[in-house]
Amino acid sequence: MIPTLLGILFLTFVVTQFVPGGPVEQLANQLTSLNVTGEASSGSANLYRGSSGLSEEHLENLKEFYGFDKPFLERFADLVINYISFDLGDSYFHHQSVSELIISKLPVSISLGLWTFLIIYSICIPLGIKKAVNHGSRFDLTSSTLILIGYSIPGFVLGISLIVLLGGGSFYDVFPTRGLISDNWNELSIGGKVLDYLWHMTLPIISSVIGSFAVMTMLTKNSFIEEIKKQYVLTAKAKGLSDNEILYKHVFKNALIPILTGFPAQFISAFFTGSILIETIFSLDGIGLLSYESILHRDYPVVLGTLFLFTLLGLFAKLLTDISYLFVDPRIKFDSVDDGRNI
Amino acid sequence: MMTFKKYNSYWIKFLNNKRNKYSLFLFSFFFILSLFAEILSNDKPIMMSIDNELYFPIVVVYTDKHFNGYFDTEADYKDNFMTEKMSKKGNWVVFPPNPHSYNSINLNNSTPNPAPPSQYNYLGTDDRGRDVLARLIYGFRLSVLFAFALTAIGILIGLFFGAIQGYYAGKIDLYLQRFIEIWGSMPELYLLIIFSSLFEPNIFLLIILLSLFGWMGLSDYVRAEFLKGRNMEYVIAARTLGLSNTSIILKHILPNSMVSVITFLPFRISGAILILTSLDFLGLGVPPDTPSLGELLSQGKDNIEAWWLSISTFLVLTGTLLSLIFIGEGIRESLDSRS
Amino acid sequence: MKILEIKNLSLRSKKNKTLLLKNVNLTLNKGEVLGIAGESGSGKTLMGLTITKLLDPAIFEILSGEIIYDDNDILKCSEDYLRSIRTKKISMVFQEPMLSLNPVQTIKTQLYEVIKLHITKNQNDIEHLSKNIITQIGLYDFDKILSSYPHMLSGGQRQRIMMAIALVCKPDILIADEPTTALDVTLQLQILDLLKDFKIKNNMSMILVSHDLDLIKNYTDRIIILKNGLIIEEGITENIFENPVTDYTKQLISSTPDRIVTAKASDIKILETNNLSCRFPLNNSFFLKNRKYFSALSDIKIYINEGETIGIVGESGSGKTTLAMAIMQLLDYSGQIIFNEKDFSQLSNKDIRKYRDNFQIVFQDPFSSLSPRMNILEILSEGLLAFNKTIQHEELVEICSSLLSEVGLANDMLFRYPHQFSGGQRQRIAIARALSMKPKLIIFDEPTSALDVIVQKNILELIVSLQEKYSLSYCFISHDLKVIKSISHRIYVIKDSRIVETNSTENILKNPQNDYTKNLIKSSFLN
Amino acid sequence: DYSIAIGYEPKYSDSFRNFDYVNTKSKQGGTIKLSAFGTFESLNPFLLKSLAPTGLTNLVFETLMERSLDEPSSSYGHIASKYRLSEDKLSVIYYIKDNAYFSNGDEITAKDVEFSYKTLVSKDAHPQYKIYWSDIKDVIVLDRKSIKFIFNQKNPELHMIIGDIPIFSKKWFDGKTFSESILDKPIASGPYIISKYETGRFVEYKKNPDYWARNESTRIGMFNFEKIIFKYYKDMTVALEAFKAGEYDYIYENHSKRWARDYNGPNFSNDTIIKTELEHMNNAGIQGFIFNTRKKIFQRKEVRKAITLAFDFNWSNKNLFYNQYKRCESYFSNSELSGNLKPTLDEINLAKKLYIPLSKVIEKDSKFIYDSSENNRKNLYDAKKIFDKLGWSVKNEILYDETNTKVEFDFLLAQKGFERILAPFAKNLKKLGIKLNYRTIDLSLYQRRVDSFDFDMMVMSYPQSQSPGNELISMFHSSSSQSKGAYNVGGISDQYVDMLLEEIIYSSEREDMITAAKLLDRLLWNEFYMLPNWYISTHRIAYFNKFKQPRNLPKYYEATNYVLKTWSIK
Ligand SMILES: Nc1ncnc2c1ncn2[C@@H]1O[C@H](COP(=O)(O)OP(=O)(O)OP(=O)(O)O)[C@@H](O)[C@H]1O
Ligand SMILES: Nc1ncnc2c1ncn2[C@@H]1O[C@H](COP(=O)(O)OP(=O)(O)OP(=O)(O)O)[C@@H](O)[C@H]1O
Ligand SMILES: [Mg+2]
Ligand SMILES: [Mg+2]
Repeated sequence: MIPTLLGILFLTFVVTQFVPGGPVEQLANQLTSLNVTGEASSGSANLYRGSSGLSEEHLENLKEFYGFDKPFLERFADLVINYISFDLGDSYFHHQSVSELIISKLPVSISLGLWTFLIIYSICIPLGIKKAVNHGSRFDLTSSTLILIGYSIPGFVLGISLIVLLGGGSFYDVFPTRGLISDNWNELSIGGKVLDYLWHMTLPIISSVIGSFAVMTMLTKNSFIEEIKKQYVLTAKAKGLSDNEILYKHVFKNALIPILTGFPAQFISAFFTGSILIETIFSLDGIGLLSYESILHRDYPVVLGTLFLFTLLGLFAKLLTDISYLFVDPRIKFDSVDDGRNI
Repeated sequence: MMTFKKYNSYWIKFLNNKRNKYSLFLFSFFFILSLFAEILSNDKPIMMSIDNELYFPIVVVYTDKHFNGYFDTEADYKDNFMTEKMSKKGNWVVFPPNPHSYNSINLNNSTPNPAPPSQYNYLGTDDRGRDVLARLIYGFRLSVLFAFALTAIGILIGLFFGAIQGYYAGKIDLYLQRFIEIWGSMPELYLLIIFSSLFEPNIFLLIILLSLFGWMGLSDYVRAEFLKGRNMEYVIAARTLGLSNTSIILKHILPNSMVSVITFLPFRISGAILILTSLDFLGLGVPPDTPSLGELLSQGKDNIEAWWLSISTFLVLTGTLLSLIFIGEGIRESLDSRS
Repeated sequence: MKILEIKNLSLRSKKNKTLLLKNVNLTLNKGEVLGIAGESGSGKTLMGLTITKLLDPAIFEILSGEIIYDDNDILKCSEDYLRSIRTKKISMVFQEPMLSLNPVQTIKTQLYEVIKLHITKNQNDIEHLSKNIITQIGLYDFDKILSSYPHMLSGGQRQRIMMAIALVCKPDILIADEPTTALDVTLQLQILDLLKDFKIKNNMSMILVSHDLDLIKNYTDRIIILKNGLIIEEGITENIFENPVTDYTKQLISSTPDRIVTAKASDIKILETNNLSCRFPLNNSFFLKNRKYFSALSDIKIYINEGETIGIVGESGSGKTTLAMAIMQLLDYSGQIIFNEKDFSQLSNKDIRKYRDNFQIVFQDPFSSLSPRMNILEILSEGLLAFNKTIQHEELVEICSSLLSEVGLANDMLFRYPHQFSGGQRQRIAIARALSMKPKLIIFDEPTSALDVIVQKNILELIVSLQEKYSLSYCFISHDLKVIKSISHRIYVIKDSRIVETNSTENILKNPQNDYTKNLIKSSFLN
Repeated sequence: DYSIAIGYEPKYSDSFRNFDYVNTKSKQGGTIKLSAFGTFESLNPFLLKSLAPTGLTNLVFETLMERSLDEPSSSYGHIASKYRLSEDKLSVIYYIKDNAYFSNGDEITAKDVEFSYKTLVSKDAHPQYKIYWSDIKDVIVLDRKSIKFIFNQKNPELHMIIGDIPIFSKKWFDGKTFSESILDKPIASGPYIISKYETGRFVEYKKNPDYWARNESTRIGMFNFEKIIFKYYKDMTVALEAFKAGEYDYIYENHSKRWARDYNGPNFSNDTIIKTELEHMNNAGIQGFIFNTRKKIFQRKEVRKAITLAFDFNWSNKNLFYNQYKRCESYFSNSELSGNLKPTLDEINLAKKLYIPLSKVIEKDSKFIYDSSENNRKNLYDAKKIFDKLGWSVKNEILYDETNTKVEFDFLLAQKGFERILAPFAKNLKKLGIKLNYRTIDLSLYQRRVDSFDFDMMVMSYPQSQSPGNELISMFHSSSSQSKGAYNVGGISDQYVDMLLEEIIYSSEREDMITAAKLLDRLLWNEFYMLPNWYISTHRIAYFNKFKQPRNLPKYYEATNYVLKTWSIK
C-alpha cells in the first residue's frame, strides 16, 4: 500500500512537471488578462497598467513564489515528507491549505454522494432482479428503454431543464435553483432544516441519479440471468421458497460479485468525481469541482492532494471488495495458480 | 466446419428473437447509410447542367473560374454566384437529399445561428450555421467507428489484464493490481495535454491515448469473475486434461465470465462517443470541424435554448444505445447454451 | 388409499420436439414405496420434477396429463399453493447433490431455512430439529457439517444433507432420485432404515428412483420400469422380480456383475504414494495466519501396478475423493507421489501438465466437471487437441462419435450441451472424456453410480477390454462392492482418512480383518 | 489642489455640491440583490491566493480621491482634502480630511495610508499591486494628516493613480499578518460593511449607519441602498433562470446570443422585468485578430490586408451576434481619440513636426468594413488580386507563395466561443486557398505559447482609457516587441509609432494628446496589424421594475458599479 501511494505520488508529480504551462502561466494570464473573455469589449472606464505589462523579472519572482526554482528531487522529497506528516500542502490559488479546502467541500460531496449512492443501489438492484426474472417481457423492454433514455439524456440538459421547469424562472416555482440550504437556515427548526435540506437536494440528486441507473441495473440483470438457471435455484424452489426469497436469499449472493466489483468505482465517482456538472449547475461546492478546476488551473498541490485522497479511498474500497469476495463466495481464493496444487 | 456450424447456430438463435433482429437491422441500416454520407448529405450537387454542359461536382472538382468566377479554388455551390447560375433558365441541378455537408455554413440564413429547423435546414443549424442533420449523419459515422475501435481495444486489454489477474492470482495479481492503481491514478488530462503539445492531435493518436486508460474499470470485473470461475470443477477437470493455462482461460473461464463485458459493451461504446467532446477544450480533441455526436452535444450544452441541437443528438444517441443494448442482450442470450 | 395419481402424462422438449415422457400413468398409495427403475435417460428425473411442477416451462412442455394430489391437479395449481406443499408435503432429493446445494451458503443456512419456512421459527427448536435429523442421517460431527459450505463436503455427505432437508419437514411424499449412490453399504442401510422409519411413523409415501435393483427389491412395495419415457412394466415388487414380463426387465433383473477381470497385472509400479497427507483449511480467511485445518488424508501409502485395477472402498467422507484429487495433482499435499518413476511432488504445475495425458480421472460429480458452455464434441476433443494440435476436424468428430457409442450414447448428442442430459448420460460423457486420452492410469470416482445395471455392465466390460488391450491401470473408487469385486485386483479400505486394510480382492472379500470391512462385506451381500 | 484632470479643466469646481449624474433626492434604504459568478472564499480582496466576494473593493474600501464618471480622466478629493504635486513632478503630497473615519470609529491618518500602500506592495499581497505601482519609489509620512509619495520617474498620471489606493485600517488584521486575515471582516472607510456572508453562497453588505462621508460632495446621492446582496452561481444559464425566477434583482449581460434569445418570459412581457441598454462612451479600444508579424507569412502588409478582407463582419454580426455589435473602426473605438477617415490638419501638422512621412498620413483604409456584399465575394476578389500581384497562386485548392511554400496559418485560441466566429472566416480563406487551423487549447498552454510568441494569429484586445498613458508603450512600442509578458504580441516595431507614443504620454494638453492619438490610430490602422473585430457601445442590463435611476447618465462607467452607486429604490 505504501509503495503504491509513493508510486502514485511520484508518477503524478513527474507528470505535473512535464505539463506545458503551469501555475506561473495561469497567474501571468490573470495578471495580464491577455485572453479575451467576453465576445466583445465594452470598454472600461479606468485603465492604467503600470509601465510595461509583466516584466521578466516579475515572472522570475512568480516562479520563486511557487517554489519552481528548487530542483525537482528536492521538491519531491519535501512533498513526501509533508505527506508523511499528513500535511497536504497549500493551494497555489486558494488561500487555504489543501486539507482545509477538501474538508470545506465535504458537506456537498457527502450529501450528493451518499444519496446518489444509496438511491442507485436501492433502485438498481431490485429493478435489475425484476428485469432478470421477467426477461424479455414488456416490463423488461419498457424499463430498459426508460433507463437508457435516462442514461443518454445529457446531465446538463436534464439539470437545466429541471431548473427551467421547476426553478421558477419560466414555469413552475417548486424548487430552489442553487445551494445546499436556504439563506435563512439558521433560523429554521430542526424539522425545518431537514426539510429545507431535502428540498434543496431533490433536483441535484435527481439529475445525478437518472443517468446512473442503466449500467448498474443491466449489470444486476445480467448476472442474475446467469445464475437463475442453475440447479440450486430449483432446489430452493423445491423447498417451497417464494420467488423473492429465492432471488434475494439464494441467487443474490451468487450474483453479487460483479455488483460488488463496481462498488469502489461507483463509490468514488458518486462521492467525488461524478458530480462536476451537477455541482456547477446547482452552484454547489464539492470536491469533484475542486479537483477538476485545480487540474485546469494547474493548482498542483490540490491536484496531488485530491488525487491522493481518491486513491487512498479507492485502495481501501478495493481491499474491502476483495475481502468481501471471500465472504460472498467461499470458494474464492487469492492464492496463485502456480504455487501449490490448489485450485 | 464445426466452428462454422456452431456460429451459424448462434446466429440463427440470435435472429430468432424479433427484438434482436430489429435492433440489429436498424443499427446496421443507419450505420451503412451513414457510410454513404457523402451522397446523402453534401453541399455539392450530385449532378448539374449549366449552359448545356453536364457536371458531377460530387466527384469532380470544378474551380470557381470554371464557371467564369474569380477563384482557382473549388466553386462554392451554395454561394449566390453559383445559385444564380443554377437557377438560370435551362439549367438544372440535382442536390443530395440533404444539401449540406458537415462543415458547410449556411450563409444565406435569415435567422441568426443557431437557427431552428426550417425548409433549408431540416434539423436547424448549429451555432455557426452548419446543418445539424448533416453533422448528425457524418458525426454518427465517425463517432461509431471511433467508439467501436476504442471499445474493442479497451475490452481486449481489459479482458487480458483481468483474466491474467483473476486466473493466476497470487503475486501476479498483487503486482498487477498495484500497477493498475498507480497507472489509474495518473492525471489523464495532463498526460493528454503533454501529448497534445508534442503531437498534432488526430483521431488515431486519440484512440491510442484513450486506450491506455480505457480498460481499467473493466479489468476489475473480469478479474472478479475469473477469481470466481477458476475454482469451478469444470476448470479443474480441464486442468486434468492437460490444458494449458491459456486454453483454460480462453475456453473455459472466459465464456462463463462474460456477464460484465457484455453488459458494459454498449455503455462503453456510448461512453466513447461522448469522450471525444470532453477533450475538445483541451485542444486535444479532433479539429473543431470534425463532425462528432459529442461535438453536437456540447453545442447543445452551450446553446440550451436551441432544443433542436440537444434533442436530435439525444435521440440519435438513445437510439444507438438502445439498439446496441438489445443487440448485446441478444448476443449474450444466443451464446448462452443453457437457454 | 391413493395419495398421488399421475394420469396420461406426456412431456416433450420444446426445442427438438422429442417426446420425453409418453402417456405415463401412475398411482401412489399412502405409506407405500414405489420404486422406479429403468434405463439411464429414460425420463425418471424428469418425471420426479414434473410432480412438483419444477420443470422449466421454457424448455419442456407438458402435452397432456394430470397430477392429482389432495384432489388438486398440481399442474393447474397456483404457485402459492405449490409453495406451501413443496418440501412440506411433497419433498424431493435431487440426483446431483453438489449442484443442488447453494454453493455460497453454509449447510446451516440451507437447512434452517426449510425448518423456518415450514415448521417453526423458534431458534431452539430449529437447532434441536436439525441436530436430530443430521445425526439420523449418519453425520455425527454436527458443528463442522453445519458450518461447512457445500464444496467442503464429500459426495456422500452432500447427498445426506439433501436427504436431511427433504425429510426434516416429515413430508407426505418423498421423491428420492438416486438418494444413496454416494453412500457406502452400511450407510445405505442406515438411511433406508431411517426412511422406513419415516414411512411407518409418519405414514410417508415414497417414490424411490434407483438403479440399484437390490435396493429396489428390498425396499419397495411396487415398482414401475421405465424405458424411453414409457412405462413398460408395473406391478408388485415381488411379482416383477419373480415374473418379469418384458425382455428389458428380464435383462435388468438378471444382469449381475460377474468377475470379469482376467488379465494379470505386471509388477512394474506405475503409481506409488508415500506418507501422503492432505489437509483443508476450514475457514476461508483473507489472512493466512488464522486458518484452521481439517486433515482429510493421513499417511497414505498405496501403489498401482501396470495393468492392474485397485479398488478403493471406504466410508463416505473418509477421503477417497481427496486421495484421487491428490494423485491427480489437484490439491496441496505433503508426501510423495511417484508416477512412472517420476516424483511428482517435486515438479512444478507446468511440468506436470506435460504428463497429464498419462493419467486421467472421472469425477464423482460429472455435471459440474463439464463446462456449461461447451458442447459434447468440444468437451471430448479438448484433451486430444491439447496434446495433438494437428488433428483434423473430421477425424475429431469421428473419434468422438465412436467414443460416444462405446459408452452407449447416440452420436447425435455430440452437439448438445451438458445440461441437456440425464445424470447417467453425463456420467458416461465424463468416462468417455477420460478414455479419449488413452492414459496409462485412470482414476474412477464412483463412475457407475448413475448407471443402470445394463449400461454399467457394458461400461465395465469396455474398461476391462481396454485394460487388456493397452495394459492400462485403474484406480476404482466405489461404494458398490459388487462392482469392485468384478473388476479389481486389489482393494484398499479407507476409514477416517487412513488406509485400514489392503489385500487382494479375493482375500479381502473372503477374509476381512478390520471390523469396518467385515461389516461392509456383510451388509453388501445380503442376498 | 482639490481636483485632478489630466490635460483639461475639471468639470466640477472645488466647491461643487454633487456630481451631475446622481439624484440628490433619491430615496434611501431598500435592498438590491445581484448575482455573482463562481465562488468566494475570503474577505480580503488584495491577496493573490484568494477569491474575494464581488463588490467588496467598491463598497467597503474608500480611496483618497473619487473619480468622476462624466469626465475622461478626473478625480476629486474624497478622503484627501487636497494634494500637492511637486514642481519637478517627481512627488506628490496628499492631505487627509479631518472628518474621515474608519467603520470602527477610528480617524483615518497618514499612517493608515502608508500602511495600506506598504501592505499592498508587500510580498503578502497580490503581485498585481507591485506591478501597478512600480513607478512609486517611496512613501513618507509627513505628519498625522499628510503623506508624500516619491516617484521613480516622471509620470503624468501617477498622482491620480495614487488617488485610487484603497485605504484600510491596521486593526483589520488584529495582529495577524496580512495573508492570514482571510475571513476577518475588513475595517475600512466605505459606505458599507459586510453584515452577513457564507463563503461560496452569498454576501450581504449593509450600509454603515455612521458613514463619515454621507454628506461629502463626492457622495451626495450615492449608495442609496440599505442592503446589497450578491448571490453566487456557477453556471450562467442557471443564474439567468434564477434571475427570471426573482431570486435577485439585476443582471448584466455580456453575451449577444443570450441577450437576444434568453431574456424573455412572462416577467418580461408584463414589465415586471425591464430589459434595457444603457449608452456609454467608454473607450472601447480595439479588439481584433492580431497578426504575429514575426512570422514570415505575415511580414508583408499586403498579405495582412488580404487576409483581413476575408473576414465578413457583417455576416457574423447578423448571423452570430444579432446585430448587436459595431465594428471597430479605430484603435480607440467609441471615443474622441478615434481618427476620422481623412486626416485632420492638426494631424498633418503633428506629422510634419515629428518628420513622419506624409505618405503615411492618408485616409484610413477601411472600405472593406462597409461593403461585404455578395457573401463577401467582392472583398475576397480584392484579396485574390493582392495575391496575384504578389505572385502567389493556387494549385489543387492550395495557395502557394512565391517561394512555393503552402500558405496556411494557425489561430491560437483559448476561448471556445470564438470557434463559431472563425468557422466562416476559415471558409472564406479556403476560397483563397489558405488553410486556417484553429483549435481551442488549455489556458496555461495558451499563455505559454503567447509568451514565446509561438502563434500566427490570435484574438487580442487593447482596451483603452480616456487618456491613454504609459500602458501604450507596452502595447505598441518597439521596445516591447520582443519582451515576454508585454502586450505587444504582434511585434509592432515602427519608429513613427514610437514617436507618437511618447507624444501621447508626455503631452500636457488633452487636445495635443487627442491629435497624437488620432495619428497613431491612423498609422497602426493602415499597417493592418490587426484584423479589427467589434465592440458594443451600450451596457446590456435587465432588472426588476422597482428601482429608480437618476435622470442623467454618466459618460464613462461600468454598469453594475453605476447601478450600485447611484440607483435607488422607487
Ligand atoms: N434440457 C434438456 N433438453 C433436451 N433433452 C433433455 C434435457 N434434459 C434431459 N433431457 C433428455 O431427457 C431424457 C430423460 O432425462 P432424465 O434426466 O429424466 O433421465 P433419467 O431417467 O433420470 O436418467 P438417469 O438415470 O441417467 O439419470 C434424457 O434422454 C435426456 O437426454
Ligand atoms: N474443501 C474442503 N474443505 C474442508 N473440508 C473438506 C473439503 N473437501 C473435503 N473435505 C472434507 O474431507 C473429508 C473427505 O472428503 P472426500 O471427498 O475425500 O470423501 P470421500 O471419501 O470421497 O467421501 P464420499 O464417498 O462421500 O464421496 C470429508 O469429511 C469432507 O468434509
Ligand atoms: Mg436422472
Ligand atoms: Mg467422494
